[in-house]
Amino acid sequence: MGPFETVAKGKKKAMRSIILSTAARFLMPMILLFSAFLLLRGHNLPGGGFVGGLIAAAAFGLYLLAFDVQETRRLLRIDPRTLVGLGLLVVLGSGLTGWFKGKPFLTALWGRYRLTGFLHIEIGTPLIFDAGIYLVVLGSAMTMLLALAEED
Amino acid sequence: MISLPALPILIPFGTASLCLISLKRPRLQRLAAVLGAVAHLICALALLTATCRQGYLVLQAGDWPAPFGISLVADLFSSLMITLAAITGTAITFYALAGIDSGRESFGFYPFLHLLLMGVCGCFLAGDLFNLYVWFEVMLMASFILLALGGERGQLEGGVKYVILNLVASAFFLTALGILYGLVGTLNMADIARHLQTAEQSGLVSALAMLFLVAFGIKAALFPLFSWLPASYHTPPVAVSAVFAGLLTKVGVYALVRAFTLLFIRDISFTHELILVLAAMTMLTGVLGAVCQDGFRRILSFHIISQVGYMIMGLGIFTPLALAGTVFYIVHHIIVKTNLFLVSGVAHKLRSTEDLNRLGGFLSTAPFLSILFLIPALSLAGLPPLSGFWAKFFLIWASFEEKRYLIGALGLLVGALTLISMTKIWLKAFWGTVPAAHPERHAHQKKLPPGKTALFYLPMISLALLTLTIGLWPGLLFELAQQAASQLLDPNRYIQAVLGVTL
Amino acid sequence: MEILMALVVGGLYGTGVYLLLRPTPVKVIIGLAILTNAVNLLIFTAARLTRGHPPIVEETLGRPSYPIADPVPQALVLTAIVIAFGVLAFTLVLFRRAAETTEADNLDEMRTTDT
Amino acid sequence: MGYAICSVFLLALLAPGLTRIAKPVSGWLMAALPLTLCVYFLSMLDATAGGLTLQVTWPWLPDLGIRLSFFLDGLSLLFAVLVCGVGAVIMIYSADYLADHKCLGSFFLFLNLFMASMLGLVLADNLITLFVFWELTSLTSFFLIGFDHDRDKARSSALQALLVTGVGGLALLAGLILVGEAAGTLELSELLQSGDLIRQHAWYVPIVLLVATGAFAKSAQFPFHFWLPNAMEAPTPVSAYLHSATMVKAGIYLLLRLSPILGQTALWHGMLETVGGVTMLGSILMAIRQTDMKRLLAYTTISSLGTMVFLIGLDIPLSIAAAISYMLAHVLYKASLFLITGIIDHATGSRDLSALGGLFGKMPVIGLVAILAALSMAGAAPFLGFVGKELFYEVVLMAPRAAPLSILAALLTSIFMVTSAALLTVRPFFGPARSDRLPHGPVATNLWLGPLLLAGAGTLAGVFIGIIDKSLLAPAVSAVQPGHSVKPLALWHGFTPVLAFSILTLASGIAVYFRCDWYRAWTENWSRRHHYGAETCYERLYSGLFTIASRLTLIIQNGRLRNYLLTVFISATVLVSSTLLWNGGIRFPTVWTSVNFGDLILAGIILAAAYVTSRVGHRLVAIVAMGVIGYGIALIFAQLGAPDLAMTQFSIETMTVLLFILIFHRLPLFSRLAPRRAMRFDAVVATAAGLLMTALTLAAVSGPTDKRLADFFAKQSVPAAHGRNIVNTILVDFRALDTLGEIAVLGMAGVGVWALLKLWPKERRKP
Repeated sequence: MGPFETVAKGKKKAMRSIILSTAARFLMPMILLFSAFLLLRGHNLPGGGFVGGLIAAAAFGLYLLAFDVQETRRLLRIDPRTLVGLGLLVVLGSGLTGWFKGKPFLTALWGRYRLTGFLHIEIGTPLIFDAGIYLVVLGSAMTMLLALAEED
Repeated sequence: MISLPALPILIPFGTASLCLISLKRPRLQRLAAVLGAVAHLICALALLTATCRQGYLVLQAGDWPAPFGISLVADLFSSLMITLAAITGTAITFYALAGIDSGRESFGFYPFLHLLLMGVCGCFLAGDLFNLYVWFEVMLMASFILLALGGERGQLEGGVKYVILNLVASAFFLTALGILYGLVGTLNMADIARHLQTAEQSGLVSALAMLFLVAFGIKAALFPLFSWLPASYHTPPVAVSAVFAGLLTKVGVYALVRAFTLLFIRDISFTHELILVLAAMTMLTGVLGAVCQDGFRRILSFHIISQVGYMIMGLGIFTPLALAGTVFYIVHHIIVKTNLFLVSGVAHKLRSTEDLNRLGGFLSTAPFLSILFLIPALSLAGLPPLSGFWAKFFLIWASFEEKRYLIGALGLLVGALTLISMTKIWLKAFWGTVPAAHPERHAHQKKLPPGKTALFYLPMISLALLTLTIGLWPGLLFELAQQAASQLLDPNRYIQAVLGVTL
Repeated sequence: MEILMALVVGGLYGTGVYLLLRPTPVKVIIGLAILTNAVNLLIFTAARLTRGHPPIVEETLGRPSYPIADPVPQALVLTAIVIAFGVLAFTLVLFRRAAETTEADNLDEMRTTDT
Repeated sequence: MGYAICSVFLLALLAPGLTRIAKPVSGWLMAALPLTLCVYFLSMLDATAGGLTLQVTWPWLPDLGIRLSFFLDGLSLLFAVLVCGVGAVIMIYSADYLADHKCLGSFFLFLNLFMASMLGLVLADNLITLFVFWELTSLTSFFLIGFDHDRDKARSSALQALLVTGVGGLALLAGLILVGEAAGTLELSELLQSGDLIRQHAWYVPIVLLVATGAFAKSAQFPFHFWLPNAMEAPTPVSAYLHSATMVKAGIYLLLRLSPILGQTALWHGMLETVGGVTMLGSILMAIRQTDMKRLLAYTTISSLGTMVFLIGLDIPLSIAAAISYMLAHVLYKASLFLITGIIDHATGSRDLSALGGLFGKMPVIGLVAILAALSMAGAAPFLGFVGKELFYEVVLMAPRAAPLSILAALLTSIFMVTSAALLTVRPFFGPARSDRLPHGPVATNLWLGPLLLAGAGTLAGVFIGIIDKSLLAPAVSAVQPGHSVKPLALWHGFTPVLAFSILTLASGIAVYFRCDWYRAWTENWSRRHHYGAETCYERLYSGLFTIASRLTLIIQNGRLRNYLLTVFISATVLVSSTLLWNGGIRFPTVWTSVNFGDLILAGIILAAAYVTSRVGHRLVAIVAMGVIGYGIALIFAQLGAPDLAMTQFSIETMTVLLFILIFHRLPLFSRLAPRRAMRFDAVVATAAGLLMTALTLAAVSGPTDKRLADFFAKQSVPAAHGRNIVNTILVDFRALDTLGEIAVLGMAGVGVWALLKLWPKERRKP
């Protein structure tokens, strides 16, 4: 017996479902925010697109446990496989930007932008690259999870 | 163009991404796949002409200087291999338009095919050992999925063996790579080569060479490490096994050639002698395996093994002519083997069986297919004046020149055995009549799906014409192969091209 | 420490190999997972060990001031871990499908595609 | 000259189309080109008779000395004329002979391909060019023998011929490569001057053996002779053209061609004499046992080929002239007899000597032609065969070595040849007529024209031997033996011992003819008891090959994953460790990082968990133990300055364990334990592999280390890559290409899992 079967049976027991679904609704945005935070800080501190993407997938996984496949799909809005394709394209695009400066593939470009007063933000193609990784990891993990969940 | 060496990787990558996004729109997906394949071919040819002119094309990814970033290096050997990968890829893409069922199509056949091409081209271009590992894995992952896609029983059973043995090979590769990094502290292949020329622990280096030999040997299907190949290659749809047959083992061969011409050349009397022994065993066991098979694709699969033996033979002899022979052989083999698998696919489509004991009469029912079979089959067997004759001829000449009569004689003998198994197919499936025991299912020929006949035949005709061209005018390719060999035999030029330093 | 790590590498390698040779699918995959772990640890060890000192530059400095752990093997192992995970996940599902389709309860029964 | 060959190739490609358009005249259409070429070559007579050779060269693989080069001298001219002349006759004949066959077009295709290849072979200057055409003739012969591919016998005979001549061809190739290596050139015209160089070369013996093997296989010499009678499965015009007149002569041509280069040694003479002698005698003894006319002709062909080889081998200047004139006679009468056999077969439906009789009254012209040809075969005057046989005797009587044996063999061969000739004409044409084996109607002109022309040529050539000798034969001989002046040939030599031999031969041959049935019965009896020979050897070898191959493959490719893996692990371990030991062992590190108590505990836990996974009988426990190993390693990473790694390892390990738990219940239980012995063996292999890895790891850390990469990244991370986490800057910037590949793998894994779970084959779709 797999956990998804357990969940399926458990769904009939309303009690558990309510606790889990409430928790999921509440935790879900928090975890997603945390994953975004991990993505952004990865360049300077432990973290990065990969771990961020995994955590995001965990958030949707939790939602999947609490609700069902259809609900999760609806929440995700976009087909996870398309997400993989998009992520790969983002990665490719971030690598290609170097061409505009006549540099080889994957050459990083950085820009320094002033937000307000003293606050500066540094944005570079490696961050976009990392975001692409985030998308691919999320998409791939969700593809697997949804497929496995539908099987059971 | 500054990024030309990256394009053979990027174009399939982009194509695959686009196909993934349009999984649910089959027409769009097919269009992307075809355009991507053609673009890949064009840029591969551009790369080939560029390397012909300049010798080496080096791209430092991310603009980081050589031993620190990742280098993509295209020498003549690489660009030849990439051109072949692109040719195969294009042929298979067209063939797949007709030959792949809609189920596999909507479950990602095209993206995986193109990611496979990306991995293969990455392997050919990688100038960095770890990067080579990564491309190996890209190629493997794509091949795992393509092999299993569809979930037929045979596919899954063969897939299990294929996957496990190839992963073990990857583990060996990674092990050897880790130790090598510990030893020389660098990953760039040119840099490693430079360090290994003066490395202290020569015993350890030779042991590492053995570890690489095993790791790449599994992927190249050398004796006795080839078992995964005959277990799996005949199980997936023909479009898949054709691309496998043409390209995958050749990546292993490429890696072996690269490693044993660039990195491990200090103890040639040991390493290359061993390679020669392995080559002999590989040729012989492969062809004997082929002789006793009764399935169309099984025979062809075993032949891949014996042909890999020939390619490695050139590496073992290690003279300019021998290496030129190896390069020539690889080129010839990829074209011919892919084509033979495609022919077997049409045969299967016509009669729904691959068992030679149930096939027959193709000469009268499909005469054009018979010609398309004969050209690559006779070329594979090494009959003049087809491409396979020259390929074998160069190697045998090289072996006699080096007074290695035994391996040369074996090469000739294996050629004869190849002829036996090729004529076996011809005698049974083309000349013979359908055996009386199974007339009802296989005697009457099905029609190819309407409107798709051209898509089936176009790749086969093109590949057959290529074989003929190489056979009748071997000079041009031989010239290229010779230049490639002379580059391979001069690692210092490679090191200089990548690192920009002289030794 | 090196000898300890080398022993762990050897032990895991041996276990991985032993498990791969079992006829039961689950054990084979566990063996594969352990083998990849062993290899990762080997890369990490072979590139020399440094206790503490992660390869992160402090906020105020332009470059690390003390001897740091070699970041290269870390990056390599990280890549290898992720790749291995992807491959392992697929392998697991493949074995499951193979077991379901062939209804064989061990790998020795999956022999129809050979010879 | 090159264009001549090209034109025939072109005709071959056009042949199916032409045949379809103009079927009734297709034979004449096909014959036009060879006739023209024949005239063209004859027009070169004057040029070559003066010793001049014409050369044409195109570059092919100039780096290896391989050119598409041709030359024409007396010898190649003679062969070229024969190829084209007989070819034209065969074309005309075939169009009628195979008029009802639905594949006449492809028949002409292959026949023309053959003719082009054969022309290329005899005209080639470059040895590799020669070899290419050599193999092409074998190949076209394969397709022509198996032309009626519905019959099993035709297919297997075609294969046999291809394999025997093909394997011979490979030997030849090896020999030619050695020649090229030894002499530094592949051009025959240059090699002719460097005979001494090769004869003194260390490779001389292998060269001769290899080249001779190729020639013998092609020319059906003992012990390769058996393919030729089986090749009679081919349509009769093919047998006449390929398997008596031209292709089998390729070996003779090669031996003639190379005898100035390789000849004049004891090895050359001894081998050719022995093989030729055994073949000519052995096969003529086989010949008169046959009742099938084609098989009888085949065996006599082998015998004649043996005679030619024997003659080339004899160490006497005149012998080359003898061989060449014997060959010319043979081509003319044998092709004619084959074609007549075809006519009889067509008309009566049989070519069995014991079933035929009395045909002369029904087809007198054919009968007359047959008699002309047979007389030439028997060596009666004034036919060309007479000249050939006279020279044969003359040369044998001068033989320096083993003279009595040679004379005996020559005498017996010629006697039985007379008998065979008698069998071929008297049996079918005279004697009592068989009512069930009578011709259905008149024989078409196109059919009898060919044999008549050939037999007539044989007669005329005999009568006007002087002209033929001067224009055709002498230039050919002098091409082989430059500088030798050979005495002109003539029919009448006066009363010499040779004449006595000739008369004796004719008389005894006819005598033997009357005891033929007795001989046949006796040999039948004998061969039933003694059942071995070259063909049996071939068959044993052929089937033995399959047995060995399948046994070996069953051992190697046995379908058990465990065996495959064992092979891999054992070969890796043995290779690596033996190399390590062989090359001076390994060094151990001198500098150690400190160990603390926590590390020891951690290592202990990991190893214990590893042990548990290998021993435990419960799946869930094994999975948990695997997780423990992963987390333990994560902790090690955390300890040793790799937080990113630890974090990733931790999350990945969690994912892995989850995945296992999701899936393992669908996998079979730990149902079957391997036998104890196997487990012990596996444990030994595993331990060896583990120890090796420990040793390698220690060796890797033993030397000095180079931290250039780490230093560079540490320096550049903040200023150039704008990030303080060096590992992350490596992943997304310095080595971003790796990461690109990595996520491609990960993305594929996700989609792949989905595809694998969702896509089922049609017949097994999940409910």
